[in-house]
Amino acid sequence: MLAVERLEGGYGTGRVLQGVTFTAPRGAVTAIVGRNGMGKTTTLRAVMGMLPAVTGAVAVGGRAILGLPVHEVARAGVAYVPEGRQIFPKLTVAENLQVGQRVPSRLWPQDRIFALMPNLRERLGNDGRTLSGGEQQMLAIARALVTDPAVLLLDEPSQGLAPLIVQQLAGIVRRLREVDVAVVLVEQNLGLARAVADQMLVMVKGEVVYAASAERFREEEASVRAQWLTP
Amino acid sequence: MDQTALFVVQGLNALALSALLLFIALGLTLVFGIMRIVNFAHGAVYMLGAYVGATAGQATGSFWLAIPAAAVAAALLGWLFERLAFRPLYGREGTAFLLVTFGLALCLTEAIRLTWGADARRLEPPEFLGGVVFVLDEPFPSYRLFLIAAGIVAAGGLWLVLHRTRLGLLIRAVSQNPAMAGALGVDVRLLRGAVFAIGCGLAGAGGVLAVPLITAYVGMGASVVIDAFVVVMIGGMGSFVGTVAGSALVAATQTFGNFYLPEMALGITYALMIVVLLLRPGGLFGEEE
Amino acid sequence: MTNRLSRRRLLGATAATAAAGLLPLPAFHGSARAQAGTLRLGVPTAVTGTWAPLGAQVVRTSRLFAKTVNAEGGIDGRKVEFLIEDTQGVPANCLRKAQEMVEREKVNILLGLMASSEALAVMPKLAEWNALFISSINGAGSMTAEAYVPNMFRANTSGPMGARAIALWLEDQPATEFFSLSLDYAWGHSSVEVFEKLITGMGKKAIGKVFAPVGTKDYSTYIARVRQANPQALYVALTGDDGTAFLRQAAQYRLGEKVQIVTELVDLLNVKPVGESAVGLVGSSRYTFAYDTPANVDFVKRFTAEYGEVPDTFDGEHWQSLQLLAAAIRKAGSTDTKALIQALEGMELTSVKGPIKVRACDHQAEQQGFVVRVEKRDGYPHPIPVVIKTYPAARVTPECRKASY
Amino acid sequence: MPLLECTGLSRAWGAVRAVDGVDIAVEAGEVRAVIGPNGAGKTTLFNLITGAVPKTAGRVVFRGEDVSRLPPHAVARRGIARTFQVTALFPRLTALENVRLGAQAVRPDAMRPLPVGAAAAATTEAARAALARVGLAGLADVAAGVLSHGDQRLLEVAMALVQRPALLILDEPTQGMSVEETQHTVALLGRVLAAEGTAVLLVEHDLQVVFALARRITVLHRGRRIAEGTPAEVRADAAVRDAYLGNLD
Amino acid sequence: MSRLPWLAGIAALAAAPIALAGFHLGLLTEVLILGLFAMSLDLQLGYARMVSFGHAGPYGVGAFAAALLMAKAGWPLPCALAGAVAITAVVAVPVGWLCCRAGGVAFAMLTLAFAQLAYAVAYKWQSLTGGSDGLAGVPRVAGPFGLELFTGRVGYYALTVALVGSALLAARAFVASPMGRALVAVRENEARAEALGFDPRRLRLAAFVLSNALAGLAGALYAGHVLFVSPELLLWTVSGHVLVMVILGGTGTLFGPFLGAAAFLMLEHEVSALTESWALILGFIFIVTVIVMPEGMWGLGARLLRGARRPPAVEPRHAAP
Repeated sequence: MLAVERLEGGYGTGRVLQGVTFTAPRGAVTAIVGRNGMGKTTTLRAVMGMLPAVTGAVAVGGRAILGLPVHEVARAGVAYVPEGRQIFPKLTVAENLQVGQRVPSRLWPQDRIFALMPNLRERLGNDGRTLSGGEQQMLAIARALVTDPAVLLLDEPSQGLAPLIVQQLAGIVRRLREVDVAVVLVEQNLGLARAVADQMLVMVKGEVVYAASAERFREEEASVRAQWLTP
Repeated sequence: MDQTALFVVQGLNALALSALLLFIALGLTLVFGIMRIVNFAHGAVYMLGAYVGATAGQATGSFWLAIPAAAVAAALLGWLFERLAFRPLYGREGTAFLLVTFGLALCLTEAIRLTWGADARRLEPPEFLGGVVFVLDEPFPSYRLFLIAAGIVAAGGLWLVLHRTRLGLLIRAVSQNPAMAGALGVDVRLLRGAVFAIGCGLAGAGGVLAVPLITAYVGMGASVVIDAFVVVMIGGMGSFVGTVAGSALVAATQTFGNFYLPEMALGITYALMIVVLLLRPGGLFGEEE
Repeated sequence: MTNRLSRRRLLGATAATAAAGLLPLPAFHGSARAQAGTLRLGVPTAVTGTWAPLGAQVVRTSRLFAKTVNAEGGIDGRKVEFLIEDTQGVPANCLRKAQEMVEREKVNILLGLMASSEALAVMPKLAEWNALFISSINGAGSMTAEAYVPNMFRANTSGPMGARAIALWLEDQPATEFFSLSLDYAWGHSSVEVFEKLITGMGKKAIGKVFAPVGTKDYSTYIARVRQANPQALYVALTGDDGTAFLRQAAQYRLGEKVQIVTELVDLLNVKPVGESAVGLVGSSRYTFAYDTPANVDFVKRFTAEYGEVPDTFDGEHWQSLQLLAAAIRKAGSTDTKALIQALEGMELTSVKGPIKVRACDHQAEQQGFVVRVEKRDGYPHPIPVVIKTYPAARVTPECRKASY
Repeated sequence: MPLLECTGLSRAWGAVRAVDGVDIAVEAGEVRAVIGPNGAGKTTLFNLITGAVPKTAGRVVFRGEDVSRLPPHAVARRGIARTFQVTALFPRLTALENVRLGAQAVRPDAMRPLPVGAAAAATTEAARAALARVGLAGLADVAAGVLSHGDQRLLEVAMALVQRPALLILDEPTQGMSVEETQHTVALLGRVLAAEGTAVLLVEHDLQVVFALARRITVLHRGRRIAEGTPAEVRADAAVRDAYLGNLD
Repeated sequence: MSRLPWLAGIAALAAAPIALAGFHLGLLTEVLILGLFAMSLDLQLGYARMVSFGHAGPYGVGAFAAALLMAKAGWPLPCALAGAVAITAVVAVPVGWLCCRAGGVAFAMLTLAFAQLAYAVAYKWQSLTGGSDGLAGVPRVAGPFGLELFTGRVGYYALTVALVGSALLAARAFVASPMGRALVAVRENEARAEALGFDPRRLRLAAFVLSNALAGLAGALYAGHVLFVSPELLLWTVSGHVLVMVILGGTGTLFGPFLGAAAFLMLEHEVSALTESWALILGFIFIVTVIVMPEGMWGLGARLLRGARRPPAVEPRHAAP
């Protein structure tokens, strides 16, 4: 479980985060939605330890991780699928998968990965840069999964993908719940978020202004959208 | 000496020279690829390897012990320096590293002179490498053949490390995207230290291998590091294949150039680099900046 | 000395934290208060850099000289103190250091300059400084020819003189076709020029030459060129680490089996790291500890007692220049520059290299020429040069103000 | 003759066709929006027009002159100013200096190696005026890098406006702005554009902004132009709904 | 800004010939010349991020040009200096045009290569340059206009102060000019500057040529100061040293390089007078300086003087919103 409390900070002197607080339970997908520039990506980067000066508290399964260097956050069980995928372009698919994998994966042995993302098996020997956008996104998720994370941070996975691929993606994200991982999904594509989330958070100007179960969100969606998601 | 024999012998000469260059240039390019640092102190580390190797060889009477002794000493120094002087500088501009490695080069050169004195040190290769083999009736030193072999082993070994080991995988990952590698649990700072140590170790090994040819002397590192820079630039910074090709090209240019155009000896390497960089600013195998 | 002390204080903070007694200060230099009457000699030389091994010889011989004469009560009752500073072999540095010694430290005698280019940079300034420079190392022929200045004396054997000695020796040898390999440096060029001229004058042939840049590490391509030219003998004018590298590599290519190698300069500095394979090498010698003169035997004894090894070329050459200076001071009864010049001109002396005579016309010290062969001798850990031929000064010294013959 | 006429603009990165044979024309004084889902090739299209990215194929004619092969600085000096999707400023220089550089760049003495007296004053004056127009007059001496995100976006607009361009290319001008900031920006742009008659090529995700400013809209999807027309026509277009509007919902 | 430091500086330089005798005045002259040399590099390094490994090139070309014009052509000193600057600038145009095609390390290596080629030419062209021995005994030709004034030590010092001062003012004017501002814009954000309408390559070439011309002036002054030139002036070690001076003093400040040059020369000269192992101390000082003085000596000095805290660090905004 990921617990984030009163996260404040940003880049340089700007404070993008104004006290972000939320928890993301295991075996569930927590979606953070909100318009551009509201601090969604910054929140993920702060959790990951990629922002220099951040105050507040972040805990994974009760262990405080804020202030740890990035690699130790990763080893504490947080996996990150960044915006733009950030595939290693000149490593093969197989090698991309091996970077984060220290020991053979317990929860995500290769067969299980390939069952989820069959395309990757065929492209194991290809360089990352030759993959299509959708394949790169799958690889980025697979690369995070093989680290056996307790928390999986997904940043805008649908960006630039065709609707069909986004649907596939939704299927994959839903199945991640099976392995007891806390998924945090940052999305602008409300359709995707709504389709996979168990919990919905809305961020506005560096704060979480709304948090509810997916069911409740569906009931209140019209007012939520009117209030926070449309200009 | 007939033309064929001359050509073959000169070809072998070029290969032996390129093997020596390779040891220094591989370390430089490896360090540049992952740290984006131009290391001015690389020549001094090469010299350290030569002195440590010569001393270890004389003390133990074994050439084969001299090589690892030199490589380990150089690698240790590199590791230490990365921790003490580079760590506070990560995130700063490249010029900071220029000054700090320049400072190291000064310190190291003088420390070597203080420790070993100004006189040259020698180290003899083992008996069976001390003789000659006949290539088309021309005597050719066995030791130079050994150098060629050593160059192949070093380049091949490094290639295997880079492409067949986990360490190599991480090195390649960090050189392509350090932030992402860190997010996947790779300790980037530790890896940088390791890479710097490996680069220095290679230079140290190169230093001791040069001793039977030129002895170990203060100043041996000064010009060789410029040649190695040229190799790395011609090949493309950070490119393994480019460095191998670059060292062969530079060695061939020097060997054949100094033969046919000895008056050009001072400038021919630079002329080669200018031509290559104007045609391909990123080097032969590098990516455009 | 207040100057010196105040600037030491200035640097105290940085220097002390960094060095804190770890680093040896050069002897005598800056040694607190000099007694009135102490004779201070300026030695701007290359302690570090390419020429460091030669600079080390200048430094140790200077120290030995000071120790020796001061133990005997000094020169004319004046203690000797050396002001040794590092020029790195760079002419601009040398000029600055020399100028500082003259103008700030009130030194009027300079010795031990390393590279010919350093000497040539300093020489035009000597008159303005009213200073005297006695060369002990610089071999460039031009110093006593085109670039001659009255305030410079050359105590050492010049490059052309070395070339002359080896050429004379070769006159009696069977080889008739020669190739030259030399350092691409003024000294190398003038040596080869003189050598080729002498050889062709003897009816022998110079069939080619090549100059290698200073700092060449791989001589294989030059060795291939020599093989290609296929001469009977190879004349080599390389020095320092370049000479060592060439001799080692030539031995590895067994070049000596087909070509007789003769060299302009035989130094222990090269012979030691080359080792056994240097045996048989013939060349001229500016100085070797093996000279059998009483002055040399005494010098070698003192030197060995002090440093545990025999003196090398520039130990002897530098010692000779210091002997010359001491004699001149005694003769002049003063250290005034004008008086010393007068005393030195035409002065005769028996030094470690035998009889020498400083001629007035171009200030070159006429001295014998030696040809040595490197041999293995008991009692030495390395091969040593043995004198095989000595030529009288008249045969090896060029005409006045001439760099050639 | 349109102010800007692009025909067959294409750019491929390897096998990926980021922009694929796009035609687009802008009339003088027209505000034209380009919309499309992420990755549709909108920013690449702008980069092709301004010369920042070399074209694989296609032609750009501006005021009757073929500018297809010109480098970005030459295109800019011919009267096309732009803002960037990701804020691009001179972060260590003051806001005023940022705008001054914009004003200076289009002057004949833009790269004069000697100080200029009167011209410098004129440049500063123009810069101050431009800052005032976007409401940043009070922040003139603050380093651009420490301005708030919204102010940085406005500063970019000021840098472009001060150049008095014939065509202004705005790449997501309200990206990341708060509601108030967005409203402010839209009002400001509407005012300024009306006053100056500058033609605009606008990329924006916020469709309300698009509909507020643009009379005509071009829709890109996967590098191709799939629709073009008035807001109403575009809203009604089935292909557009599929590719973009529908997806958002 | 207060005029006081300026006046104090000018007064100190004017008083120097009275207070300092002989050698020290010469040393001060050398410091000023090296300061000019370092400042010229700062013009391209500090204001355009053009890291040159070959700045010895224009320095040596200027030195040889001045020496040859005086020694072989018999030009008067001021004319020889002007001629040397002109020659350096003319040489810099094609060289700069080629070097500025590349950026980053490739630019650095190209400048190195051209400087080394110049070294090779100076070394091999013995009849003109004296080869490895260099040209000694270069005269300071007074010329027909009664310029004997400058040939003495104090006169030459005065000439150096005047020329170095003018060069500094010219450099400051350049930095403040539209071109200088545009150059800074290119340094800060090249794509943005280009989109505004600035031509980065032309700007860089201009900075290169101006920087080289001033380096040529420094070289020419140096030749006139020591009256000796040799190919060593063109060697890569000189390029390395001047780079160190600029970084040590503080890049992008114009004044910093003077401090850096003074510190470098004094340290090397003075520490080497104290101990043979001066390089150990010097190297150690460099390492420590980089770590504790990120803005160089000038930056540290300015901060201490103002008693102000460091200005807030501004990082370029991250790509992610």
